[in-house]
Amino acid sequence: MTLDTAQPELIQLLTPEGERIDRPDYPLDLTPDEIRDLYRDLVNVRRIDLEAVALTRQGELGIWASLLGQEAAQIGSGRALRPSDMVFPTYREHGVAWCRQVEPIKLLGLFRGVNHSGWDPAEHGFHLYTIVIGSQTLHATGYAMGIQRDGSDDATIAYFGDGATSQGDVNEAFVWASVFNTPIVFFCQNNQWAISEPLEKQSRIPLYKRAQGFGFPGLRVDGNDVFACLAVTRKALADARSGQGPTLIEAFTYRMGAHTTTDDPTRYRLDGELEAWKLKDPIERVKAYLVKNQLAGADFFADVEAQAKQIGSDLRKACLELPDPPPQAMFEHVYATEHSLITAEQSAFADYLSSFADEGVS
Amino acid sequence: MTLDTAQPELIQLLTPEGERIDRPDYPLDLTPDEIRDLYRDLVNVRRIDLEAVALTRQGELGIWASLLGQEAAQIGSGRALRPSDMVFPTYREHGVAWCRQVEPIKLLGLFRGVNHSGWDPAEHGFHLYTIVIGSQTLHATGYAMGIQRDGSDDATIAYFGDGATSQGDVNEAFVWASVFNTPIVFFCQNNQWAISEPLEKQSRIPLYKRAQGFGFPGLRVDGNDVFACLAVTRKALADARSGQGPTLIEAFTYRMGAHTTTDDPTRYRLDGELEAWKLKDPIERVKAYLVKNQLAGADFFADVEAQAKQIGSDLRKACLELPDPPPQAMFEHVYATEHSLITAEQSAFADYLSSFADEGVS
Amino acid sequence: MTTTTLTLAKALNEGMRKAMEEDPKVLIMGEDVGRLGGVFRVTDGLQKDFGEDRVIDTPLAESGIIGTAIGLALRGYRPVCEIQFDGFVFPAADQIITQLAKMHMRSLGLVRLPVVVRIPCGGGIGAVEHHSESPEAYFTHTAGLRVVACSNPADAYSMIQQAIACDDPVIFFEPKRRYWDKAPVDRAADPLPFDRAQVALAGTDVTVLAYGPMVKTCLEASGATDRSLEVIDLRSLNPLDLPVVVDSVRRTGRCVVVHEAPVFSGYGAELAARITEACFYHLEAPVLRVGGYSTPYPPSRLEDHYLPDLDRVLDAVDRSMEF
Amino acid sequence: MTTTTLTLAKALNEGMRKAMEEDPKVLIMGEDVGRLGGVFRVTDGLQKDFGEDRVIDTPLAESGIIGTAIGLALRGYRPVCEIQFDGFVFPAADQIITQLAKMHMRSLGLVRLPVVVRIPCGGGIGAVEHHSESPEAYFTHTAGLRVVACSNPADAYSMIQQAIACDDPVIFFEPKRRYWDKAPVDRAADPLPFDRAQVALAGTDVTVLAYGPMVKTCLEASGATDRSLEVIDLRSLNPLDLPVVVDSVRRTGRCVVVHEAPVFSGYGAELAARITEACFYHLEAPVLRVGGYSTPYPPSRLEDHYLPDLDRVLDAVDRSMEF
Ligand SMILES: Cc1ncc(C[n+]2csc(CCOP(=O)(O)OP(=O)(O)O)c2C)c(N)n1
Ligand SMILES: Cc1ncc(C[n+]2csc(CCOP(=O)(O)OP(=O)(O)O)c2C)c(N)n1
Ligand SMILES: [Mg+2]
Ligand SMILES: [Mg+2]
Repeated sequence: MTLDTAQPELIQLLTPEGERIDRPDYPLDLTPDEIRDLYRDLVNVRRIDLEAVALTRQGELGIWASLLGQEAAQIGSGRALRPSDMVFPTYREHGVAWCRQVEPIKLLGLFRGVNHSGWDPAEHGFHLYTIVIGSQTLHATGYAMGIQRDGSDDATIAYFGDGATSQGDVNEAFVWASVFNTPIVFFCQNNQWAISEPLEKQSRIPLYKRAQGFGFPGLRVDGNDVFACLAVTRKALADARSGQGPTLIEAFTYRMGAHTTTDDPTRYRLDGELEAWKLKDPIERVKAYLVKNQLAGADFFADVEAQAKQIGSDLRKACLELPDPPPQAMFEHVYATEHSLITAEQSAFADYLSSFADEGVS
Repeated sequence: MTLDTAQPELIQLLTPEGERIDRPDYPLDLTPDEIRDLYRDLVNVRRIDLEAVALTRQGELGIWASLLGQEAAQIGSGRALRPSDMVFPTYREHGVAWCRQVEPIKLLGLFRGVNHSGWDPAEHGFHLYTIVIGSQTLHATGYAMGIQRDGSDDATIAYFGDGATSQGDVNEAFVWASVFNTPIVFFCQNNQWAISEPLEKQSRIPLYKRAQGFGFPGLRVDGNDVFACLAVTRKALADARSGQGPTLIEAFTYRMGAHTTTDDPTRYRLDGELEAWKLKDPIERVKAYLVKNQLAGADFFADVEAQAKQIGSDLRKACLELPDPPPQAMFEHVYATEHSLITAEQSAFADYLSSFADEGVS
Repeated sequence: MTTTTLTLAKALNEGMRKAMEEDPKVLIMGEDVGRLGGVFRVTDGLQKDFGEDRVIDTPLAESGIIGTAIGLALRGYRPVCEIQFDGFVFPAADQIITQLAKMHMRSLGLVRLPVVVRIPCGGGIGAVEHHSESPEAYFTHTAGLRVVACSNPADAYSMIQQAIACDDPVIFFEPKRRYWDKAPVDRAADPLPFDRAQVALAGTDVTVLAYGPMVKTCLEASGATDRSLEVIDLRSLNPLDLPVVVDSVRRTGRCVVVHEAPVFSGYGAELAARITEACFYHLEAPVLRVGGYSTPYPPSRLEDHYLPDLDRVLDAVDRSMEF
Repeated sequence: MTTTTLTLAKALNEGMRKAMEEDPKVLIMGEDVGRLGGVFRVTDGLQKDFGEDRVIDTPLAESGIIGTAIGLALRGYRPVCEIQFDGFVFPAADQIITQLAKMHMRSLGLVRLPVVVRIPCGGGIGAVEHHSESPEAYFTHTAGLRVVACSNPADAYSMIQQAIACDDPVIFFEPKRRYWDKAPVDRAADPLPFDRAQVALAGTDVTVLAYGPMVKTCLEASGATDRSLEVIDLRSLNPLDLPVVVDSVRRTGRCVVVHEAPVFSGYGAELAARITEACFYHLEAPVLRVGGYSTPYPPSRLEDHYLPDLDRVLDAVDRSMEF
């Protein structure tokens, strides 16, 4: 893969150097406050991520899938949504979760092993993390079919990775979305790697072109450019709401960390690649823009840092306090309605546990 | 769907009226003998098909998937192959089977219920019929990966229908074929219907365009034009052999009969559609060409008819003589190697059967 | 008059129609379910009356059917999916096993997935490969799913409605070779709860357990022997109505389990294991299983040998009595 | 010296290496099996030594992996597919169940599919959802597949070679939490046939049946009780080596079956049913099953409660003795 993102098809509104580019087809008028807020978001989610990585190193989490490098793709797209929209994430969309007001601690349960998910999807318009690659794209498409039947102008957005594009389910979601013209945005974060496999193992052409084969628009956006991600996703969502059907957005970005905390990328990729991408850091360019345009000074940046630090330490504290579920929780929520087998097993388990208590007493 | 096949993208070398069209990009030089042979093929496979339909009506077959209307797509593509190529058919490729010298009677076993397949795939370069929609496309792709590893210039061709393009497996096959640049031709017979569902339920754009999304060429050929199907498939196979990877061919044709003999198309489609397609009959246009160009006269056509009739009656006779397999055949070929459970069940079954014999004696 | 004679297929059709009338969130989806009314005509006429938005002809992809049904359920709908034939449920296995079954627990109970997966099942209709499978054991082993099988028109009518009303995902098996069997259906009858077994025939010598297509076979077997068979129609496979079964086996002391699926590692194994544990001192013979052989489903000309029939059921009854 | 101490993962690695050296048709394929050597490093170094044509990093799609492996086998290759984690085998369920398992019979024996599907299985490593499943029952019920599970380095080394050499498709379960367990492996030893069970520990009171990860647990349990346990490592689940099992149960009169998968409709049910039929008059107690509960695999902080451990095995042994 080329490390040069200066590709003609790449939609960019903010260069790595912090220069604003005008794209009449993707107009974006942000107030200074809005830009500062985006910057804050980016810094905050990076901080949450760093803290989670640290917690994993210290054994407090079993594993963590880091979003490092993908902050702009997630904040840009996440901030394009409205509250009643529905997000279908993978396991790496901590930045989108932030935009959907999911408290950071709620993301940690899964990775700590205290639950399989920690938030109410309906409350946040943010569905559960999905680990089986690609399966959520069909859920998102079905949900969008429901929106159509409700006569609502909500939209859904489905996140997935470059690797996921090879799964049958993702392609079936493209078929469905196209045939039923559903209000959905397929947001593919092409972070160049699926664990150890580079993009070439999944596709020989740029991923955004996949959409052409299914008859709906696909486009590639600079995934490290929060302005571009915001503008492009807004446009795609607006199209979805107005009955123009699906769009595939390929956010061209880079997984700056390991696949997860258990992965060792030195086995399969060169340091140089990471160094090159560091020059395109999604946060630095917003900072450069703010500074160049005198929209923020040292005070602001110090304040952002302080807030992020606070969020990090709050998260750490909350994580350490996360209780293990009681053993009986295994039997809860297997079914929504009474199920005699579960009832029987649960009571046998209770008896079994209390047989140890008896031992203790006798 | 439009019934007008006069579409700019449609590759046609022979009009429904029997006019030869020149396409320098798809050169085709056939001797009169070769053309007459193609005509013979078309008539023969239609006859085989008609006989099988009749046998089904009479209860000799349980079901039959008719190729009526798709003769040109199958003969044209089938005759483009060389013996060492490998074909992966669906359940409807009786015409391709004919080209691969599979004796017609061998196709009937499956439909009569005496076996699940009746021929040796290696001997004919013609794999088993596959009923689970789309699954054979991955087998074909894997086989093509094997060809690459052998350093051979053989190629594979995978047949599937318009409906099949919605299956995850077919799209995964496109991914694999593209990434590994395998020597394969994807031959989609778009007969406009997947049982009762018209093409619009599977795709909102022409199917040949699907290939674009995966980065390899796709094209649409007049599937009722045996010349065009032959020329286009030859070209795609040549590309495959010379390392240029996969091609998707959409043969635009029409299922003139019911989906299978148990289907009732009057429930879901209009007579007018069939009537319109009858004007594009794949056999009539070759006949018109032969006549117009004085390449064949009454004798030839009478001879063709007679041969077809003979093939039909031979097939009928062979079908009536097809023996039921002995009950013990159930246990054969479950495994290639000794398997104690099968051995045990088989001998218990023998005992069970002989317990009735005892009854008879006593 | 609330009682009419209906085929099993028509009873399902009427049950779905009633559910659709009562709840606008109920949707039908699958291949050919709309204009054609399904290859078995079970959804006949529903699209005409409820429109294309509620009776959806889907693209040809089973994973897509179940995956989008999950999404529709997340939006508050109650999709009833038709898998055209038993053998075509496997492309949807991942969505059923890793998503449909687990989502409720994954969400800590916040998400409900009232999705019904209708599967015409079993053999005996002379069909080609993949059209005669009995895949119930794959689903009974999958925690989070309810698995039921109807065996007669009256149950078909009530159970499909109960399945649709249920807030858990339900795998709903329909015995395809019994689609055309007729029986009276009383629309006003109070149905048995969904998860209860039914003693289809009382008896004293041997308890015979069956479900779906084999219930009829076992009832016929009972008519062809002097032994007194107690035939239980399990109806619900997961959960299993153990009390009804145990009560019977403790009385008879003998049990034969009958299903079409291969015996090895099949659902009958669970029945045998569980019953033996619950009735150990009451059993005069081991629980015997009659089922398909451990081979792929054979070509249809052999299916009469493969499928349990009256003779094989009675043979097992004899072996049980003589054990 | 032909004996070295190896981890189970390394033993598999060496077994595959040997198979690849001996037969140029042997291929490795899967996600991340090449440069990375697999997420568990089981294929470490093989791509380096055998090249990208023989050790293939595939696109991320399990149906594609098995489907193309079938095609490669049709062309004369012997693909060894890695499914990255147990929970990700389900997207490939259709290719495994309807194609891989049935093709030999479909072809009347003309086509052989020597494909090995390696599945790291089971829990106990503190993983997130879908990474701790025990899906063996789905495959033991599928006629046409051989299903085996190794439990120790020596078996891992020989069984993977036997699986690759076998002309039938083999589902090969690897107990992921035992990957790092070490034991001596004698490369020159004559291995037990592939489909044979092994008495891992002789005993007289209770026969304990296990496979894969639970063998070690059962051996440990035996060390923690005064009862004399006969622990049998089944190794092959389909076919089952019934004679070895029956011989043991007839001697002990008691049997406990242990696996990680949910008990309901699990593989243990088949063992219980079959053993009861074969040993009815020898059994002093019903065959008891210890396994996962009938719930989705819980979050990892609860897995110690979910998984059978020494205590639960011994509890079942006690219940059996006291029955
Ligand atoms: C069906 C399935 N197969 C395999 C895996 C194991 N796995 C987890 S993440 C991953 C790579 C995903 O790559 P990509 O889609 O690019 O997303 P990224 O992790 O880069 O964000 C794999 C193979 C899985 N989770 N699900
Ligand atoms: C996986 C799967 N799902 C459903 C079916 C049932 N079925 C058989 S043929 C068919 C329609 C196929 O349409 P198409 O691919 O266009 O091929 P055609 O029959 O028109 O040649 C369906 C749905 C099947 N065989 N396999
Ligand atoms: Mg990626
Ligand atoms: Mg078609």
